[in-house]
Amino acid sequence: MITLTHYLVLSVILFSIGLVGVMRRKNLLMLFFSTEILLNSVNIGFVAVSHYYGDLSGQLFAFFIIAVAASEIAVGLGLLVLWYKKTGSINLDSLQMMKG
Amino acid sequence: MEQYLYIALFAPLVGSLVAALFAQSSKNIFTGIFTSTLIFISFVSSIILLYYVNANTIVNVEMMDWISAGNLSISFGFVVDQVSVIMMVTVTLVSTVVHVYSIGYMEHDESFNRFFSYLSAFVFSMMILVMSDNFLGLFIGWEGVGLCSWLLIGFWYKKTSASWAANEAFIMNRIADLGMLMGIFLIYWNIGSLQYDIVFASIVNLDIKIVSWIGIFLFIGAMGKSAQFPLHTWLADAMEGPTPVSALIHAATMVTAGVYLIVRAGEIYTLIPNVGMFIASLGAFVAVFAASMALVNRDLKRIIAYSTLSQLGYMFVAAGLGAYWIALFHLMTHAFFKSLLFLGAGNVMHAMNNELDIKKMGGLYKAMRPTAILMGIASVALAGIYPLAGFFSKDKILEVAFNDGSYILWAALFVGAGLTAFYSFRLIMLVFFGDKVHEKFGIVPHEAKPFVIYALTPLALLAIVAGFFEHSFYEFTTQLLADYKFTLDHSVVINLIFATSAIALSGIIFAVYKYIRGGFSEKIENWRIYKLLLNQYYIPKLYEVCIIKPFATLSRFAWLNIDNKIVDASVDMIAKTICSSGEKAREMQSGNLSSMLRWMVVGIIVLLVLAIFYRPMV
Amino acid sequence: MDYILSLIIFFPLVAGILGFLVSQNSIRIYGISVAFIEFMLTIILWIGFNGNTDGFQFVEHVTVISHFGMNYHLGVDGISLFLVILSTFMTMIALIGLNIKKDVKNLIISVLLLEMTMVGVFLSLDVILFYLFWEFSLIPMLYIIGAWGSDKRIYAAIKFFLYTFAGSILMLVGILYMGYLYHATAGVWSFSIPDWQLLILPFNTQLWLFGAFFLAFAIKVPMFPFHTWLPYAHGQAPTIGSVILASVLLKMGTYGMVRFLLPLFPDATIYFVIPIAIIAVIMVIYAAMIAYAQEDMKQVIAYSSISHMGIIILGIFAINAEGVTGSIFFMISHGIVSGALFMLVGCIYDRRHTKKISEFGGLAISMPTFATIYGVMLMASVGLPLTIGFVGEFLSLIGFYKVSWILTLLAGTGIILGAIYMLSLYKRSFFGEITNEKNRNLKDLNGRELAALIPLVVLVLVLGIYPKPLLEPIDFSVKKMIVLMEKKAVTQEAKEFIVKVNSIEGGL
Amino acid sequence: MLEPISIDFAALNITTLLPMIITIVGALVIICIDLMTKELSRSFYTVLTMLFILLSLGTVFGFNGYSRGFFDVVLVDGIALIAQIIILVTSFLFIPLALGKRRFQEFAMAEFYALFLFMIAGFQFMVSSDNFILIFIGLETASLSLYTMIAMHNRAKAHEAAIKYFAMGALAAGFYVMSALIFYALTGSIEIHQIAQTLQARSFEPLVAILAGTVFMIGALGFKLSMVPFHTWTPDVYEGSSSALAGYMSIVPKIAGFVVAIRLFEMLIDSGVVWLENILYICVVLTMTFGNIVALVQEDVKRMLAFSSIAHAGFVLSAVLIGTTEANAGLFLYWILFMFANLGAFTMLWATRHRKNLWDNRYQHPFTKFSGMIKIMPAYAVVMGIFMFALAGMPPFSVFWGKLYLMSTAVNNGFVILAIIMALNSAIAIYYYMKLVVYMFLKEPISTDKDAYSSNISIALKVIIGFSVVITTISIVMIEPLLEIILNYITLSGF
Repeated sequence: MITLTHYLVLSVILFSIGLVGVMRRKNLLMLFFSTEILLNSVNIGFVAVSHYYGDLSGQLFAFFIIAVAASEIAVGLGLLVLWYKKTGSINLDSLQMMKG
Repeated sequence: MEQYLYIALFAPLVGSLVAALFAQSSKNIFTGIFTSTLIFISFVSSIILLYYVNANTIVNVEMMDWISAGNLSISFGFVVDQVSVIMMVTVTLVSTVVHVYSIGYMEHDESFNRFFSYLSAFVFSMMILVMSDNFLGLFIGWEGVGLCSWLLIGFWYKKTSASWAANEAFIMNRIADLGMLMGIFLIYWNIGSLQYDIVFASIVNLDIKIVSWIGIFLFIGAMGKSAQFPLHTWLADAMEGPTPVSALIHAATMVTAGVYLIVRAGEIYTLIPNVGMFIASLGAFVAVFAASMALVNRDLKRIIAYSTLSQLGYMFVAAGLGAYWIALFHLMTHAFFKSLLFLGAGNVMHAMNNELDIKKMGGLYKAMRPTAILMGIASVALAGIYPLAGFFSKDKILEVAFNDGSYILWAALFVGAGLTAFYSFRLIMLVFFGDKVHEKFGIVPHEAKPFVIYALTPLALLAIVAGFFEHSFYEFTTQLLADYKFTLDHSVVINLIFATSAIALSGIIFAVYKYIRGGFSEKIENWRIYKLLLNQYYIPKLYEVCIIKPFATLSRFAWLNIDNKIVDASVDMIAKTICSSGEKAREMQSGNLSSMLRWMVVGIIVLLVLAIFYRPMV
Repeated sequence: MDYILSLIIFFPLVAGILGFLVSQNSIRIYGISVAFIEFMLTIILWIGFNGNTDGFQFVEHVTVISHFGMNYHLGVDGISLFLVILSTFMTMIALIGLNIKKDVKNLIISVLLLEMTMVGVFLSLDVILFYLFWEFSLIPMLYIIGAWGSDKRIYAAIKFFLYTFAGSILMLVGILYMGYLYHATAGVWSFSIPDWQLLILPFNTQLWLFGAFFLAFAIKVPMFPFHTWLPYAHGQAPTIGSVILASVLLKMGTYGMVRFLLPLFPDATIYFVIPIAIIAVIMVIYAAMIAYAQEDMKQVIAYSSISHMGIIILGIFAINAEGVTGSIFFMISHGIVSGALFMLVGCIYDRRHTKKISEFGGLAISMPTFATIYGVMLMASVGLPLTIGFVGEFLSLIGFYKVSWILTLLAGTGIILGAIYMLSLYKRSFFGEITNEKNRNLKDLNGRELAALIPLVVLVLVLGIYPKPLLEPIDFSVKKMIVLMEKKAVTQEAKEFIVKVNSIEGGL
Repeated sequence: MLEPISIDFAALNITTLLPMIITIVGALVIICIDLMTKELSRSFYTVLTMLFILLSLGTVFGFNGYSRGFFDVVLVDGIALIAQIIILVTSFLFIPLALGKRRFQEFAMAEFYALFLFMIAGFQFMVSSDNFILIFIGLETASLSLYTMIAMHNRAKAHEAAIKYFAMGALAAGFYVMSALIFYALTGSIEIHQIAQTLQARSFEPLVAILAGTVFMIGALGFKLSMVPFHTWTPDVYEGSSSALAGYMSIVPKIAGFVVAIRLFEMLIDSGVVWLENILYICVVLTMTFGNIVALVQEDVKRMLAFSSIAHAGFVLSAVLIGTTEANAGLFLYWILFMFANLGAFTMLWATRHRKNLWDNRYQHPFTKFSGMIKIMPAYAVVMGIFMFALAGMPPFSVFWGKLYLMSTAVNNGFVILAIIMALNSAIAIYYYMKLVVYMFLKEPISTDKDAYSSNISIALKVIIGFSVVITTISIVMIEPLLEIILNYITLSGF
């Protein structure tokens, strides 16, 4: 029997994977993927909790997150393209003009 | 009558200010004459006041308020009573003579006008000192004469030694002044007033301990001004000033201010005989101590300065033992003969082109007979030979010591009398008689101008006859001052007089005998005691090594090491620590996106950990 | 006369802003004129001042932030009156003596702004307003030191600014806490000093608040060991900066002590009398010794200021009318004397572009008038009777004598040490033969310098001989304050202390 | 389960949405106009934007008091109103900066203005809701617009800044939704007031889970408020974006963040979650101190201002910690006063913007650039000096009063130690502001070319600068009415 706990654990595991990805990935694209994993892990949680409570607002939230994630990635990819055109690299370490 | 008081007081000030107007212009004989005239006017007023006081009218005026705060209220008040009028007459008389003398003495000096301005300012300060009717007014004069003394010792400011001596005098006096201030504070907080009459009226009600402290503090003040041991070194160095200054300030008037203070505060000291005994003992010690240094010194003015020091010791013995009128009497007679001696020495100096070493003089009698006679009179008076003034006053002091039963003091003074006679005549002999050593140096001595000599005659006259006024002086002053009761038998007194006269005479005769035959052999100069005396018991050296040098070193140390390296550096260190921690914290801002993201995650994790493990009391 | 205090505060501000319109070549006279008018305004204030009335006079009161109890509240009493006059007077004198050509317009405008803040500090009765002027005064001074100073001017300016700012920021917390306490007790917000003076605080609270206020004032004064900014500031500042700094800005600290510490926290004040007096004595002796070791003429005077401020503090913490009145008078006299001394150093610096004592010697030969005025000021500085310096020093010391004779004796060594460093300075620079040929042909003081210095000399002598017109109103206000302190004191010891130090009899 | 939903239109209370609708419509209008003609100047768009902002502001003033609308997700209470007013006024004052003398390509594009209005709408939503979804939508709308606008500056640094901001923003969004999820899982609600009720009813059990939710919210809001250690983006993004936008960013996103923080954290603190209080205490102190000490060592004025804005945020965050009505009033008062000073400072930087980096390879506005400005352009130097001292909290300039009020609040509520720390931080802060003053007033100029300093100055900028100087200087008379208004609004909403 798969209970709420399982979903939540899955959600937390995915979230952690996302966090690790955010911390470790040096490729900008991969970084964006990691953030998507973050958001989607939360989605799983929301849907599961929503189902558990029989309350629709969780699912609503999930839909909004999907929408926001989509637009976010649109902006993100735009920026990535700009950067790639300018520098020919999508390595995070190339973003070090400003520091200190 | 008040107008005489004001004239006596302010005439010197007017003279000083007028002379000051010309201070920067070239020599103008007018300033000399003008100031001298004003001082003379002051003298005349003082004489008139003396006449009034003799008729038992004491003048007391409140000119205006000065300081008032809290319970304290001090005004410029002046009193002319038996003590102050004696001082006024003495001061103005000697001052007049010195002023006139100075016209001649300073005639070639480029700062002639400035000199008279200072000199008159000194007289003004001295008049305030003696005329004030309260302790703070006295303190004004006290510091005022200190200032003028500083100005006058350092008059030839181009000479480094002169300005050094001036500073030394001022600073030494300041040390003593602090003591005096403390005494004044103590009086104020116990009596609530600084007026003499109120203080003396209520001093008897105070605890004897407090009165003792008052006495001690005031005496510390007196020690500085009267150059008592251990604050005596400045007086000898003060001889750097022009000779009239030495005569007026460092012999006749200012240095006796300490004695004046003790006499004035006699009502305090009669309550505390222990302190009085201490004063007397110190006085006796200084009398011998200073006289011993005068024995070997070769500097004309310094010898006289030590002699002054020694005589001040005598006065303190009298004052300390409660014989105030005798102290005052000796103060007066001493003023006459000592200033005469100094002014004579000034003539000699002029004649010798400012040479001071008496070993380089000799045989001047021929060239400067009037001066020699005047100095001779002064020296005889100083030695205390009947019938000159010094005999009467000095002998009385020895009598007091004996009367008091302080035989040790008496013995010291007795020895001192012999030494005094010896060094006085050593000086006379070396300067005026014997070989004309100065010829070796190509100096042609010449006598001073006649008016200078004439100016000195009043002093000479007084040095001779002043002693005969002893009785009227006694009658006059004891109207105010406590009487001193002699309990000695007449025969004892006679014996004492003979003894004293004998030792004085033998001192003179020994000196004449010895120096007529060329003096002591050179060998004596290698004696340890001679060196000790010549170096003033190494006391200036001691001060130099133990106080002046360490003070300078400590000051530099405090500045460079404490202030700069500790206090300031610790302030800077705080700033630097903050800045360097900024530099450290800045490393967090690596600009690398990965590490920035990591910081965020780390932040979350740390907070999560805290959420689990940190449980404050809810 | 109703708004004269506002007029006095804001006239320099308006004049300063309008000063931007005045052309460079007329600005000096403009500055002097403004300062003169301002000085005259304060003289009118003095004439209108009633020396025998309780409390503050010419009070103005406008609510500014009612939620917060902040008011535009001005007033003057005997304690502040003469400090205001001193401020305007010294500003005028400093402007007369001004000898800077570079960017003089900016300088004069800054000085006028500074004048506003100084006057504002002394006239404010609202603590927030006081704090406002107190802090704002740093800005023009920063500019004056930093822009017209000598080589290390920027370091000095920053140090001055940061140090004093850091000190006073804690006072702000204290002020706010005090406001909170007042609110908690009285139920209304108020930051007005007369209101606060009526507030009785428990002893422990007093201790903390005392600390917060004291630190700010101690840094401003500056007290040992917070004094190190001062030598730098003085050493680097232009003459006008040093003059104003020494004569007025330092007095803000001691004024604060009299105005705040004593009446607001009587018990804490009395609790701290001895420790503070010990610091003050250290200041007197230590600063005097360091002054003796200095090689720079200006630094000698800077350290001498510290030494003298020690005696002022001693007088304040005597808590008797003699001491407090004396210390207020000493503030004024020190303002005049140190201002004059800095100005004199400025005169020689203008001629020789050095302040090193070893460069001088024999100046009395080439510049006799200069030497004379210097001598007068020197004597005033060492506290010779009949000069202005004596009255305050004497009263401060006599006041503290009642508290502790031994500390007074130690502080009294200041008069000896003062003579030592001042006379040795004078000897080294003025006496002796001319050793440095550059000093041979120096011009004596010119008309401008004399115009600035002669009034100071006259004041030094006149107020030394007749200080009564100043002492009387000061004494009146101080006595009132001490009565208030005694009423307010919560501990028995404090009450007894106040009674003891204010009564004759029993000493040592 | 599926029933026809019938909603009374009046019950929707659509007027609560009016201010946002106006800005959104404005944005759409601008896009439409752009579709029709490409020849309109930036001044047209700027003024049009200003007009829409004014309209929106007008409708905001129409509200007075607490009202809910649009399925009860929109909450227009006092702090929402005051925050909206601040957002709109700030926007109104910042958008004219587009009218500098020099032409920057982003201002030539109509999209910029549309994005600007969208962003405003996003922030408006964010502040006027206590629903996690709507807050999220508002946050993301605003942020996405902002990322784009930063990137539109079209310099390598701007791109870098945008990417950094974006990546971190995405992570923060993840934190935000995670926090929402946790609270949702705990209470079954995504409305803050309901969450509060439920939690209180359960007396905050299980605490660990609640704290975990709070932690993620601290992360998400901390990012917006640039709270240590979530602040790392701030200096880089400020440096990369144009001064005009940087200045804007230092005000508006933060006020939106503060409003959410007030709604959530104060609820928790008031309910006695001591943990949060302590953690916030630490964060406040850390943020203030870190911002200040790193600002000390900056070489560039803009970066220095970035760090200083971190410190200011930390300072103001203390109001959330204290949590009384007075404190909240202090927060808004401070922020309004800070806004004027900051507006002035960034506008000054904007005005001195030169095409080339004349003074330093990397920085546009190194301190050395301003050396001796008093000699070259005295009025500029004085004005800049006023802004610096205002930011430093020097009386009598604007921020001082905010600082005074906040510190007083801290003292009044028993946070004396906090007040002392705030005071000490002010003492540190004065140094770096003064550093610029020192450069301007005390150092010798390195070039006397006036144009180098005024290449971007225009009438519009002058007006803005003049306006902020006046407000900054005479703020003492504004405190009373401002406080009156703020307190009025805050007491309306019961915070």
